[in-house]
Amino acid sequence: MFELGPILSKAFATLSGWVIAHGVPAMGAWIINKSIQVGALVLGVSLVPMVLVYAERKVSAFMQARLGPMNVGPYGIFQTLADGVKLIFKEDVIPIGSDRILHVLAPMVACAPAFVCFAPVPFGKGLVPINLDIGVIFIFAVSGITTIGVLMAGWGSGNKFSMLGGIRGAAQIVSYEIPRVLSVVPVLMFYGTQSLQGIAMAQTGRWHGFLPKWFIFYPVIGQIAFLIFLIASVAETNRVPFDIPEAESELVAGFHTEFSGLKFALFFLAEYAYVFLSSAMAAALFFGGGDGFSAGGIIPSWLWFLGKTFAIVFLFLWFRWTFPRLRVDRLMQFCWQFLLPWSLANIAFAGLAVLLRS
Amino acid sequence: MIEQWAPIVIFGAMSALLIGLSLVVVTARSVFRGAIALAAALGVAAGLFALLGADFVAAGQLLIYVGGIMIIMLFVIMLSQRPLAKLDRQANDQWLWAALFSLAVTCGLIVQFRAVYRGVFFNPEAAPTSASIGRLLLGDMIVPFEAVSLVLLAALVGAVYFGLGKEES
Amino acid sequence: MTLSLHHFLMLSAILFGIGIYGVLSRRNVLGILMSIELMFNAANINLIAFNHFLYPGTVWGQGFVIFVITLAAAEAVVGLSLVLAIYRNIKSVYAEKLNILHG
Amino acid sequence: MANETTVPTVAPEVFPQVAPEKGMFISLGPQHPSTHGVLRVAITTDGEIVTSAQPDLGYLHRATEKLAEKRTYPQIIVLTDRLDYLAAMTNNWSFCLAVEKMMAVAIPERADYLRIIVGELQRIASHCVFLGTYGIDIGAFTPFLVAFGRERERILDLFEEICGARLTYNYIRIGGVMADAPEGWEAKVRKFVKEMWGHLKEYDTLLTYNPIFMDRTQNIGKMSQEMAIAWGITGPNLRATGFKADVRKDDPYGLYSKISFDIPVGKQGDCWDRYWVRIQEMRESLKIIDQALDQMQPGDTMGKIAKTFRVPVGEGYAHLEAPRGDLGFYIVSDGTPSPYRMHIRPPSFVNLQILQVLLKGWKVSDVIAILGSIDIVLGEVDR
Repeated sequence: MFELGPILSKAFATLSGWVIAHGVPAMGAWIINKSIQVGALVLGVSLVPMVLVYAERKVSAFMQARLGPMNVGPYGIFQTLADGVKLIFKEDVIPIGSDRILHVLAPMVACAPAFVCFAPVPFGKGLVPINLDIGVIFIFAVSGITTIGVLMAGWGSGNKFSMLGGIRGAAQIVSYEIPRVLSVVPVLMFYGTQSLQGIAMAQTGRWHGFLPKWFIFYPVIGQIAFLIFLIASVAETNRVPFDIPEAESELVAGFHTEFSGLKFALFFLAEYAYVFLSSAMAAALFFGGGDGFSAGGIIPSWLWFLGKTFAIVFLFLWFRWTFPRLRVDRLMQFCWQFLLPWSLANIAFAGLAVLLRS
Repeated sequence: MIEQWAPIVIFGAMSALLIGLSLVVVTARSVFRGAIALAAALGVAAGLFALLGADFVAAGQLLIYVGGIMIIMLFVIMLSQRPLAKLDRQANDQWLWAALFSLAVTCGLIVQFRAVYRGVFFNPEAAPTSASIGRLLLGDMIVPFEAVSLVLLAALVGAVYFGLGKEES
Repeated sequence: MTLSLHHFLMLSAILFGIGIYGVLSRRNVLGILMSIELMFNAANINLIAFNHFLYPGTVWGQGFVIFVITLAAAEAVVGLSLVLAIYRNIKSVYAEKLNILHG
Repeated sequence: MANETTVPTVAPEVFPQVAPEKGMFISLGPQHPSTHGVLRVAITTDGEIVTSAQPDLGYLHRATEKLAEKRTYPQIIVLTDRLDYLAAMTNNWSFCLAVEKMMAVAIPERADYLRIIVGELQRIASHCVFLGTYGIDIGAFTPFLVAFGRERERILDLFEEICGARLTYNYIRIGGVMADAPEGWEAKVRKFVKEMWGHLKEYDTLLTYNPIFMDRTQNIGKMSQEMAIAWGITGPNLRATGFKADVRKDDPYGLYSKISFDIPVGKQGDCWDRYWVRIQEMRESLKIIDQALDQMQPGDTMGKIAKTFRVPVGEGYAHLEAPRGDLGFYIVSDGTPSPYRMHIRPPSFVNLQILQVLLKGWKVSDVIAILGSIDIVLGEVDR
């Protein structure tokens, strides 16, 4: 009933009609429409990390027998806003020995892809910014650019330890990207398309009555694929138990130590945007995106999608406050000798299943 | 619905950016900056592929070139940079001859291309290509597809062999 | 003045020229490797342009580009590990230093 | 990192060995988040592997032993609080034991039981600190807040009730204890002990048997029995190697002989065993506190000693099982109200020496794990 998708598209149609009626060429109306949509997306993606930071502090507080931020606004909800404002006004320090241009560019290169990646994500019925036919590969390709931002940050801050942190971070992101991409392949094999909207739509319906036809409920392939994707995504976003690059007690300096003020906020924004992106992808690929239990029921599809995404985000937060940190070589060994073989085996199972099914 | 002048404007902007970035790659004082410019150039090239309707290849280029090769190249640059190497000049002494030679090659090519392929026009409707590329790779191009996997294997073994170096192996 | 094939070909010709200049004039072996990547890219632009303008329906050009990208990746990996091995022995990546083979 | 750096010319006499020909020189500390205080370890590494480690001490030296020569015996108790600032009770107790041994003073039974209860509570609090900081070294943040916030705070509240202080208690005096426990205090201790059993189970799931934690600590920093004994290691680090040695059993002081408890012993002497031994010791301390509370009868808490008492001429030494090992006090008295010489045998100072041998050959990230598992406190190292 509260489906936002159709309502919004009707609104945009009337808007462009009204604008064309006032003598603006069709191209102009199309540009206005698109710029509003892009503006809304960018605003949403920059607000989501604020919510996630607040959620992380609250969740970690309750796990550690304390209350978390309480006094900036009721239950501390404006705490992250206050942090953001504080970071903006902090002094912007550029170390002397560092390469100025790279130092300034690094946070932008690390943060911009996070926004672009949200283009093909299906927030609900009809709420897809752009229904790209190559949605999945597009997200992995664009999120690869952040690794270059990490390396620029490591090299741009001029000191030995952050360079070491930068190399470790990039090595980790690159090596965990492979199992992450391979773990999504079974989903593509089953549903034949790469557009996230198409995959989400294909997962509607029920299996003999009660079980929703989500990919995670496929007997063996679904669970393995989801687990590998989840683990690899945690490693991609450099979060515990894979947060070697910012390991305080070892290197004392991660790759973003020399960054202060707004630049550090951008790195922070990128990390949480990628956590949200990975959860949104997991929700769309494995939990049937906007499809609700009682399809077409009261709860609109975009609310279902956000609910599933935040459930998976809670997993990310939960990992952070209960797991210790893996050692670097064990981390690499885990990726190459455990995750990769299993994702390849999973593709083989999926191939077999597709063969038997058709 | 998109007017006729839109593609030419986008193409003009992208090609200017591409040429600018590649000049930076070739003349940058610090190799690291050159590498970052190359990564940006490859990104713009991916944009050009998308403009020409090759969406799968554009994503592939970003994934493999920018996400893979450039990262390894940056690793090697960081590992092999001596602390005070920032100051040495990057161009060797026969750069003038190189400039003349490459100018000659470019002008020859441009003259050649202008004469022959003048009149073919651009059609913007882009159909999704990943399905047809998949069929192509596993259909007609199956032999090169398998051969390339052998080449990749050889490259992997070679890289590991050289990477290990004498002492550690 | 609409966008047509020769615009793309001129662009790739310029890129190819810059690549050649880079290969011939860079002192650092890594710089040479990067210029080779530029030349690969110029070729890719040509392939995609031909495929789009002359054979709109098929995807042969794009298939070819995928092979070019894969081979460029293989070549870059081997080249880089060679550079690292050289750096480990003679502590320099400058092309003119690599003359230990001469008689 | 192939760029070689030479050792900066820093106090050459402190680093006698020649600069490392290959590899990097890392100075870990004194402002390093995981050296638990102001310890500096000069580490030379070849790539990721440590080739040599040289602890550099003295950043927290306060000349406690010289100060003691100018103060009367009761005034020295205040100094002993600041030695192992995480276990001030056992410091006071050890000093008082030495003086009482020289003066041959009889301690009322209730005071001795109070000393045992307070001593064991202090051991649990100190091990909680170890638990929290070691969790952070390995990367788990939650145990730190839970161990500090929930456990240690409760114990400090109990101490605050009985002696008014939370860190430097000055509670145990020569001849007995400062004051009797306020009524209701014993009930609170029993309640704490009962709840603590449940909390300790939580640590098993949170850290002890957590696969990543075990992977980071098992077979890391292995210490053989001969090596431990040769380097004079005492306390949980020694027991982790499988050698059963506890002052409370070997040379019983106070009323420990009346209390039955066993000594947890590890198998391999690696980081995990050192951690495991401390968790089991906490369980044993809970048993001891329960038994002491049951056996304790009301009575006076201060023995008969003159106001400005004289310690007979001569020397005396007494030691007890502090949370970090065998803490001893050696006193030489010349009959005057203040000692002629007082020397402290702190366990952390001795346990620290093995770092030179133990850290060799491990990775840099293991160095942090091994250093944390030895659990040293700089207050008693530098005195």
